Amino acid sequence: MQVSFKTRNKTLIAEIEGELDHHTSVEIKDKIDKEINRKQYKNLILDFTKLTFMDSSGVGVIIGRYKNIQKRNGKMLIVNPNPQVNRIITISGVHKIVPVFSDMQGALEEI
Amino acid sequence: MQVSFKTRNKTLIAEIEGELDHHTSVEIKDKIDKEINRKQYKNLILDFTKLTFMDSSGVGVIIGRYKNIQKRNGKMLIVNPNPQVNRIITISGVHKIVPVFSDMQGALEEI
Amino acid sequence: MHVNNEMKVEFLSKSSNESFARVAVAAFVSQMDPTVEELADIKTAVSEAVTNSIIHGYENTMGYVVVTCRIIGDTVEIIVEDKGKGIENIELARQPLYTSRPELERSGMGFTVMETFMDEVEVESEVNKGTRVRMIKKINGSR
Amino acid sequence: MHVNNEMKVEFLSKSSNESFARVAVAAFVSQMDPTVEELADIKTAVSEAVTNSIIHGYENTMGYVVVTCRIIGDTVEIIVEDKGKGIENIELARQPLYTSRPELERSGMGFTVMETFMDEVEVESEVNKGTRVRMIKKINGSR
Ligand SMILES: Nc1ncnc2c1ncn2[C@@H]1O[C@H](COP(=O)(O)OP(=O)(O)O)[C@@H](O)[C@H]1O
Ligand SMILES: Nc1ncnc2c1ncn2[C@@H]1O[C@H](COP(=O)(O)OP(=O)(O)O)[C@@H](O)[C@H]1O
Repeated sequence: MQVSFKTRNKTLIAEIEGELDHHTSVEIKDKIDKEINRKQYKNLILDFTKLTFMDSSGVGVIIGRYKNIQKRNGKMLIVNPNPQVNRIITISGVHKIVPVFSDMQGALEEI
Repeated sequence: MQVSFKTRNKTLIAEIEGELDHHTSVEIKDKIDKEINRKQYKNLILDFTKLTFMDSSGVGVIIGRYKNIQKRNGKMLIVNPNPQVNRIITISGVHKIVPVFSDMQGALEEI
Repeated sequence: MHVNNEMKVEFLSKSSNESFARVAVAAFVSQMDPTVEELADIKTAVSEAVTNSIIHGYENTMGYVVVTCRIIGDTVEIIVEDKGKGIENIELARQPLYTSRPELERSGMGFTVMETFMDEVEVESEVNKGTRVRMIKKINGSR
Repeated sequence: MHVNNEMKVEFLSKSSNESFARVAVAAFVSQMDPTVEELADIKTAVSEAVTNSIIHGYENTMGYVVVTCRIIGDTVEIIVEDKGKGIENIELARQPLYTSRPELERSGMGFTVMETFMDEVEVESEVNKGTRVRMIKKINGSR
């Protein structure tokens, strides 16, 4: 698992590579939270293009970050989840509060 | 596992894809032996380019085919094993009786 | 019913074994020629049950998680067991969004995911004895 | 010695489980960050020992093969056990090219491969009781 960051004005783009389960979630949360606090970003885009697997631990990670972003009156979006990840997002209702975009271009225009 | 065949005059080229262990060896032997008998090939080239794994069961398969080819006064060669497969071939001494070539061109020139 | 093949894997309740459990079950089930989606469903359900044993069953203590896998015709049966603290109210635990550990950012969606991805999910549990989750799925495969 | 992690996998003596055993051990050992070559060595040694239990230990009968894997510091210990027919003369069995089943085109190189790819190989066996192969390898990894 690996998290890498890009920025666009007040938006942090976090690209998560590999698998998001309970084991990796601890490090993922920590890295994203630190980065957001360090530069006081307002919005967060989770780029799931390279995410190969996610279980309900990922739902906790998304909702937790969503709460933080809400406090900043920011927006949060998900980009390009694979079919397995997308099903978890749909089953859990996450897509109703964190919109899902199939490509980064669309997400950046939304923010 | 999959075996596919090509021919060059009296030479049968058997390309083995996947893993060669005790489980898959039965089918691999059977397919190669049937093909050799069907068209009475003299020489055999084992193309290992797509072979991802081999254990000592593969040594048995190679030696067994070598004995059949010897009876026909033919030649047998191995082409392009990966490092793991090559170590099995070396440890077992197979390379001393069945020469190993890094590319098909060289093997075809030898035959 | 005739069991065509069977395996059992036992491992310490370390979170680094969650991915190991998924790979082991997937490698075993792959002999049934499942579709990519069926295999992803199974990996996800196994991940949920194994994670629950590790976080909720054993909390921060060490214990063994046992995953049994049986192929019976075109059906796979997967049992995930722990000898951890058990579940007091199984009906409540299975409700979507219910979690006893919100402070760990658990979503309470684990059982819901298992139920969605598998054909049958049975939960047996006894407080201070442990928990046993039995899941069944028919594999239609790509044939 | 402190065991950092441990798993045990038990499966039927079916030849289709040979690849499953390799994948399960590889998935577990991968948390040690082995090099590609170290992982290939381990998969090959496991394949040899498990195949022996299936072909020689249980011949054509059904039984269970048990593979135990322990991570102790930078060392991995792998034990492959069967309750099959056992080995009468272990010294003879370990000799390169010795096989009791030449009719199956066995090469007699199984033990030699295990010894080459692992740092230590110990064999215990009792006729009609079973066989236990214990292998140890230090993982230097890519770090
Ligand atoms: N193996 C287990 N041992 C003890 N309690 C469990 C176990 N599995 C589930 N539970 C209980 O059931 C609740 C709901 O589980 P689940 O739906 O997977 O959600 P989550 O894991 O996000 O809490 C858990 O919060 C826990 O209280
Ligand atoms: N688990 C086992 N149970 C019974 N006999 C065994 C076992 N493992 C090895 N042997 C005996 O040792 C011999 C040598 O084994 P090995 O070097 O792996 O070569 P091969 O498998 O090609 O015969 C076998 O032919 C068999 O007689």
